[in-house]
Amino acid sequence: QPAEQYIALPSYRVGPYAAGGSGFYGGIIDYFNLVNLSGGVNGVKISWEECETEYNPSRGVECYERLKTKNGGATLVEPLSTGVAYGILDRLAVDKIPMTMIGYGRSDAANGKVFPYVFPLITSYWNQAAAMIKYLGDKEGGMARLKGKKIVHLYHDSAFGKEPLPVLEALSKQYGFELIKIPVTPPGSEQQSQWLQIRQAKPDHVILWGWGSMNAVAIKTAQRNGFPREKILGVWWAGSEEDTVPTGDAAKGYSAMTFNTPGNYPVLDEIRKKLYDAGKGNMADASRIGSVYHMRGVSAAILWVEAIRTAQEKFGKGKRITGEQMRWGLENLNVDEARQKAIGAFGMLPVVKTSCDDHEGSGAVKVQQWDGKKWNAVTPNWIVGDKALTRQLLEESSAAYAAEKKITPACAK
Amino acid sequence: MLMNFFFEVLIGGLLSGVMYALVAIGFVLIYKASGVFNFAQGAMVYFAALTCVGVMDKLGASLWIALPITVAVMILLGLAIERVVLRPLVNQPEITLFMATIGLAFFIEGLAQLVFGAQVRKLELPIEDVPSQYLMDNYNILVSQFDIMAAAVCGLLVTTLALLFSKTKVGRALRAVADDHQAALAVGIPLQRIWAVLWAVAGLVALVAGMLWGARNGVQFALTFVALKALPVLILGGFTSMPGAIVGGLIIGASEKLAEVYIGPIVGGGIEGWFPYVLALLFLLVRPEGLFGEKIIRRI
Amino acid sequence: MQMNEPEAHFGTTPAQRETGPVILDLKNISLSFGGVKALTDISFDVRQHEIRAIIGPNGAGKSSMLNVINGVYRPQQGEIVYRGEVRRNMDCHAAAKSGIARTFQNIALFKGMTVLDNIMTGRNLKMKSNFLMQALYWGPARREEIAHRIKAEEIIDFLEIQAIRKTPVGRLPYGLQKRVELGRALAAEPEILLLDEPMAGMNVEEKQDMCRFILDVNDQFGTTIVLIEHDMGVVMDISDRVVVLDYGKKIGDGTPDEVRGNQDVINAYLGVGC
Amino acid sequence: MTPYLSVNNVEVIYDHVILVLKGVSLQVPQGKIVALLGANGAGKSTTLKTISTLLRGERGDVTKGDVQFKGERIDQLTPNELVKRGLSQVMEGRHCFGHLTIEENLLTGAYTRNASRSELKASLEKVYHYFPRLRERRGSQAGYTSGGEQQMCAIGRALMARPSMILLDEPSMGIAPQIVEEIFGIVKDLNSKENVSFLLAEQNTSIALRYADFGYILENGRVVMEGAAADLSCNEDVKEFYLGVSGAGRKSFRDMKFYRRRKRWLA
Amino acid sequence: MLYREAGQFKTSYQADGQIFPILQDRIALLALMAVAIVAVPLLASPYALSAILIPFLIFSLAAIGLNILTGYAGQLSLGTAAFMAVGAFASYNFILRIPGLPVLLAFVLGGLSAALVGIAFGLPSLRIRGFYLAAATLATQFFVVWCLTKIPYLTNYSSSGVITAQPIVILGYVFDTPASKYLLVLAVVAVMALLAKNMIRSNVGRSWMAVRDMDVAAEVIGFRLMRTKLLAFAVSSFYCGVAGALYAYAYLGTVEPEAYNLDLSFRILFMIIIGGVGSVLGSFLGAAFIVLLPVLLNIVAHSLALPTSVASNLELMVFGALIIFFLIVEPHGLARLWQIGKEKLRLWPFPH
Ligand SMILES: Nc1ncnc2c1ncn2[C@@H]1O[C@H](COP(=O)(O)OP(=O)(O)OP(=O)(O)O)[C@@H](O)[C@H]1O
Ligand SMILES: Nc1ncnc2c1ncn2[C@@H]1O[C@H](COP(=O)(O)OP(=O)(O)OP(=O)(O)O)[C@@H](O)[C@H]1O
Ligand SMILES: [Mg+2]
Ligand SMILES: [Mg+2]
Repeated sequence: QPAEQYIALPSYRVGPYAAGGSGFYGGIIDYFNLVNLSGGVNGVKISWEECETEYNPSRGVECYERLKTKNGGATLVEPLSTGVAYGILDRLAVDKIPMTMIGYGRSDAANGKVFPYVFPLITSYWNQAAAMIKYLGDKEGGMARLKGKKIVHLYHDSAFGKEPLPVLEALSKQYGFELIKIPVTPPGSEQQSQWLQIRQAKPDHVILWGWGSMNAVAIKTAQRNGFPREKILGVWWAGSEEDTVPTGDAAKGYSAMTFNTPGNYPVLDEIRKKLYDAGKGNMADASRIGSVYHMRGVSAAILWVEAIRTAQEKFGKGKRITGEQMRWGLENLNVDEARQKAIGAFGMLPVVKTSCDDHEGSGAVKVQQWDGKKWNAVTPNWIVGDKALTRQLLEESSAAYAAEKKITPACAK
Repeated sequence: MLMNFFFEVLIGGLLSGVMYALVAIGFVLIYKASGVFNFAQGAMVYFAALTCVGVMDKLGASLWIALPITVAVMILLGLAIERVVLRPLVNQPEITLFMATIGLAFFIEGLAQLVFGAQVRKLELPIEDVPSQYLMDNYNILVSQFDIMAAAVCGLLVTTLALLFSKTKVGRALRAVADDHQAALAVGIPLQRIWAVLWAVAGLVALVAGMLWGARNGVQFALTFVALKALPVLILGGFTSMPGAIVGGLIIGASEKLAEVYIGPIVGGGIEGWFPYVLALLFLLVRPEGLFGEKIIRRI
Repeated sequence: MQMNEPEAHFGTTPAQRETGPVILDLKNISLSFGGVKALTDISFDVRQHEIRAIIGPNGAGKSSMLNVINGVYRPQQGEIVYRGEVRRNMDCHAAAKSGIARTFQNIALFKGMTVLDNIMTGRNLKMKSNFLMQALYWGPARREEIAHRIKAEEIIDFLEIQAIRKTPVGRLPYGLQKRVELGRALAAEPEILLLDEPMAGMNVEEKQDMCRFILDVNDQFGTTIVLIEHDMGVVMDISDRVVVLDYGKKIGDGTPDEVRGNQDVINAYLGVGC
Repeated sequence: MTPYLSVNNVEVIYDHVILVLKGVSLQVPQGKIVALLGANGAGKSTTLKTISTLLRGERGDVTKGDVQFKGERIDQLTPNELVKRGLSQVMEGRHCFGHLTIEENLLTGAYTRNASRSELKASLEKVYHYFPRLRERRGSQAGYTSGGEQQMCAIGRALMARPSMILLDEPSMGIAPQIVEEIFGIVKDLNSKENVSFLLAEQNTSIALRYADFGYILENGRVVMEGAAADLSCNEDVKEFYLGVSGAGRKSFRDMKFYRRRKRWLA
Repeated sequence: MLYREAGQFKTSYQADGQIFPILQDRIALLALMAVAIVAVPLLASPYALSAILIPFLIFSLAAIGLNILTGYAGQLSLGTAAFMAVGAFASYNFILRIPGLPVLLAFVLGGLSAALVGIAFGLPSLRIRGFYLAAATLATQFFVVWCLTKIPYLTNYSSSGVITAQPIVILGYVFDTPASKYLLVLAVVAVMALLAKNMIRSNVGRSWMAVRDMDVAAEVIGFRLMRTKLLAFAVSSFYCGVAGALYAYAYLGTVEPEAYNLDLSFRILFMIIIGGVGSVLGSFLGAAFIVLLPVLLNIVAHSLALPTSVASNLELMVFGALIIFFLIVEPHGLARLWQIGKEKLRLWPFPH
């Protein structure tokens, strides 16, 4: 029996977020299959098991507990749900299983000294918020021009929506723009009053920090109220086909953040050819290949496979690595441009280079715009916001957490 | 200027209220006629809309072909629900029936996504959701023409159903059923046939709501949540009153928007989630059976 | 509570039974619901230890009268003097506290509870321990519970419903439910017992039993009884005095014999040949 | 002659475990009034509910036997079909529709008839004629009427269906004496003028036997005695236990010395 | 023949008032407790302990709480999760702000805070009933979660709005393994279940049931409606509050207010309806059903090797269908089914 690298996927494919879940996990599994077709990572095949969480924390915990001991023990887990991630956060260090939170979760978890087993890879909410302001400043023709401008932060009224507030507030002080905070009660299926308020305020930009069905409603309501979509900039959870397609033409001109450059890549072609054409694709609908969620899943899988590869280099090529070793692999990732080219995903995601201090590894994002049919990148280069600021926030916040939990911050060996 | 804004909020709220009422009607229909609090109404809204766009997608059919097919599906669904769920549960306590409809909701949600997939879809009706130019030019108020149509549809539905309940023999029988299943059976009301028809009609009401909400927000799972918006409307208007659904919808819609705009900023915003409930509650303290609901008879 | 003990005045006629002073005096009671005048200017009194019957055609206002006495309805006019005190705004809780218990026309038992529990609820006003002690079920709370349980069992024996004490009342046939309801009222050891058609839906033999229970309660504890009943045989046999209502008005008041002879009463209620 | 309604050896179990009817058989010939007598809990109401198939809603099951009406098995039919075939029931405990007015209650009774407005009006008039009290209260919600008024309403509602056979469960309960006489008068009236058959469960034995042609006595879920009404009322046991008259004539309720000391026939 | 009450005569009312009047039941319960305390922690896998048994016990406790309110006092509530949230966040704050506060005491304080909130939101029940009340209790649900996201103090100014439960330390012993947490939860749940059972068989319990079955009559008999209903709200919320604290401390660890959403309220409601409204045993059976069923379905669906999205949707459909199926078979829930089974056993070998 050849060694297998087993990964736990507490996923969700029913319920309100099913659309995103099926794309994301579909992408992950597609890439795994692709890697396995070519013999795995140095001969080690990747195996995985899914378990339906319905996005529900307690079912997620059950899934995690069930999956973690299977097939000789899970060596990585990714729930794509803040609630589930928090539910298993405390268990990770005990079980020695690293968890990635790609693009969500608490931003301060990037501090590997306090959260050794947690990896908010690519970019956290804070860095994204900083990047957004950077982008808006550039658009205005320089950060200084932000002075006196009005920016609305229209947010999902939950922990998720409030997460970027410290960054936005700090930046608003720094650059002198007025920050107007307007919450939307989840699930946000009615936003007339918010958009009337927005119309009334006549802002220069609207940051749409939304999630799920709230996004489509926001765009539609903007249209109903005659607010130009060009002035709306969404968070990456508001920047997928699922958010724009249901709005019809209303989303034309709307832009959103992403950490994947829209487009086609050799790796996607391979997935199309080797998997979907052979009837082995994971998603029901082949036209979703390369969609935002799918690409996000593929990117996640790429990073994990690279982490396995990195760890194997240290702990033994062609051998199954343990969760602890996987942790090390994730902490010493370096997916640079050369590596991306080799994978066939050059430019699809930013360069990711992690360390004990920085479990995020990048913080770079792009802006994409919806043309009525598909997303197109509008920034040729990756944007990085004020990382010094976010770093400072991160230190403070993770220190508070460490104090509360009585953890002595230190890098794992 | 300020006054104008106030009216915009008010009108926007009233029109949102109409959309809530649309969903509330489905609840009232079932409750008034059988005493069942149908938790699956939201799921039915989703199911109807998804079937419609799903049929369009899968068969490449136009809206005008998909619509009759969906109508047929909703009627079949109604018949099936009566046969499988309600018939064996005649004369059971309210809470049991309520629970059964929750089970039903799961089933319908699973079924819909199994058949048509979980992805989000758009639904385009021939009428666009953009501000009516006519009203804009002549009265300088901003009202989407889509909303005007929704209001008309809603008014039509309520009037028809209200007449049905108050003026016809079937309407009377329905109210009798809600009071006492056993006695209704004893006087020979064909409970089963009536329920089948009723659920089929509720399915059609769900279809109307699903089309309008779906066109507005996209056809996606979140459509099942619109039920949450309809609940305060229901308790305010009364579970048993068709006109109550409309009046309740208007009151809830308008006051919720005004509150969010004028009170929200003071307390940190996002009060739309609970404000309608609290408002409805205040009304209930004065009239425990809602504005227009039938008085709860407590006599010994 | 040995109820079958020497039967003091069986065979005595009502006139010979001594009754006490007026315990409950209703003066000019009027009650209406919207347009419906349920009671119009009704006055009568109830003496201690007597069995006072209220009769009248359907919808005459008998049940409403009981509802007024124990505070479920508040009359628009009139006053109630109970044990010498004027009570205008008595709610039903206060009534229960002051020793008025009752049964209902449309049985108002707690359907999901067992017979025993139903009867125990009748004793609730006598229970002193608080819910924390009850939660611990310890010490005084436990002793209290057992003491009351003994009382309840006495009533169960008395009413001969031992076999069903653990049955949920919803499952019992109508007649037994009536009996359980009487038991619940008795459990409160009331001073005045209001009975609303306690014998409806019973056959003669069961009515005989019921009469026996009522008379015994009346004898043994001196409980005053106000009784609504449509069976004239029962009313005439066991009551001391009878009030007759018709359309919310009082049309007769007196001993059974007087009432039987009253022409108004015959016209309105008894019909000829009675 | 096949009986109009016949119940054959029916066994009924509630809630899977409570055996209530232990093989009850009875017949109602066409155009006759049959009384079903018995103590509390004997199973009278259960028998009637078995016939009208209302048992299902109370988690009761007919485990043995069958019921025939006009020569057809009816135990698998729905109550609606029964009413259409002319079999109506007045349930024990009134069961009026509380939120409907008295008149609306009566009108629901005519649901199965495809009656014209004027026919309905005539039927209503007839009920109001029988129960003038209902006419006075026609506009009030049934939930707020007195017990007796509700009882009248329930009976009137069944009459509205113009049945050929009525199952009456304790019609006299809670009704003033002279109305009781009237109700039985109505029964007799319908029976002789319109040839309606009746099966009535009644506690008021004397009046029931006075008006009935035939009687069954039910004890503990079994028929323990049956016979012509006149014969039954002469039977000594029936006299003592159901009519309250023993050898020495009627005793005062006040003078009953003992609690129930009935010997049971079935013992 | 083994399961009979014949021959077991009660010589005192005290004996008859026992929770389990039949000897065999008492023996079975003792055996069950012995297994739960000794065998389970030794033999069960950490998965079974931390992913099945702990949540099962916690949900059972919440279900008992809801059952007190809905099953016994008859006030249908959809705000259970809110009371759980209050319990959790209050416990967190008490421990955080009062150094050295014993954890168990903090749970009690958390429960009491929930009880206070329960009383406040129970006030409308004095006027409103039935589904009107049920819909109105949703106000609790949304309002409490709103407060928790809006008032940073409650989450100790955590930027992401989440709280992290402090370690559970009692008398110097740290409860950090699945087995130790399980035992702690078991102890709390067992004691509280016993207390609930006691309340239910005494006057408070009867007052609740009386109000449930017919509130007007209850008043005429002398129960005070206001006190009875509010007490039911308070006790019920207390139970839910403690369950919520355990949910945070012994199960999830790190929680955001969203973890106590409407979905959770509904799950608890399912538990009591499937298990049996108005039955403590039913609360346990229902919790077991709702916790285990999706897991079983999930495992079955996986073993069938269906595509995951098909499997997930089928799971949901089967779950819904089973709920309906059970309601049709026995509207009074699993507890009643159990009871009927026992009655049949008692009559065995005779069918009736
Ligand atoms: N729904 C039920 N569940 C369980 N047992 C029941 C149910 N309904 C009736 N029973 C039982 O069936 C038996 C017969 O009841 P039934 O109502 O038929 O009696 P009855 O002869 O009509 O009595 P009554 O004169 O008091 O109305 C009783 O012992 C009763 O406890
Ligand atoms: N809560 C109420 N609202 C409206 N009308 C009422 C109410 N209670 C009683 N009534 C009316 O008052 C009148 C008297 O009713 P009540 O119940 O006292 O009659 P009753 O003498 O007990 O008659 P029965 O012998 O039929 O029980 C009836 O016409 C009834 O409809
Ligand atoms: Mg009365
Ligand atoms: Mg009966």
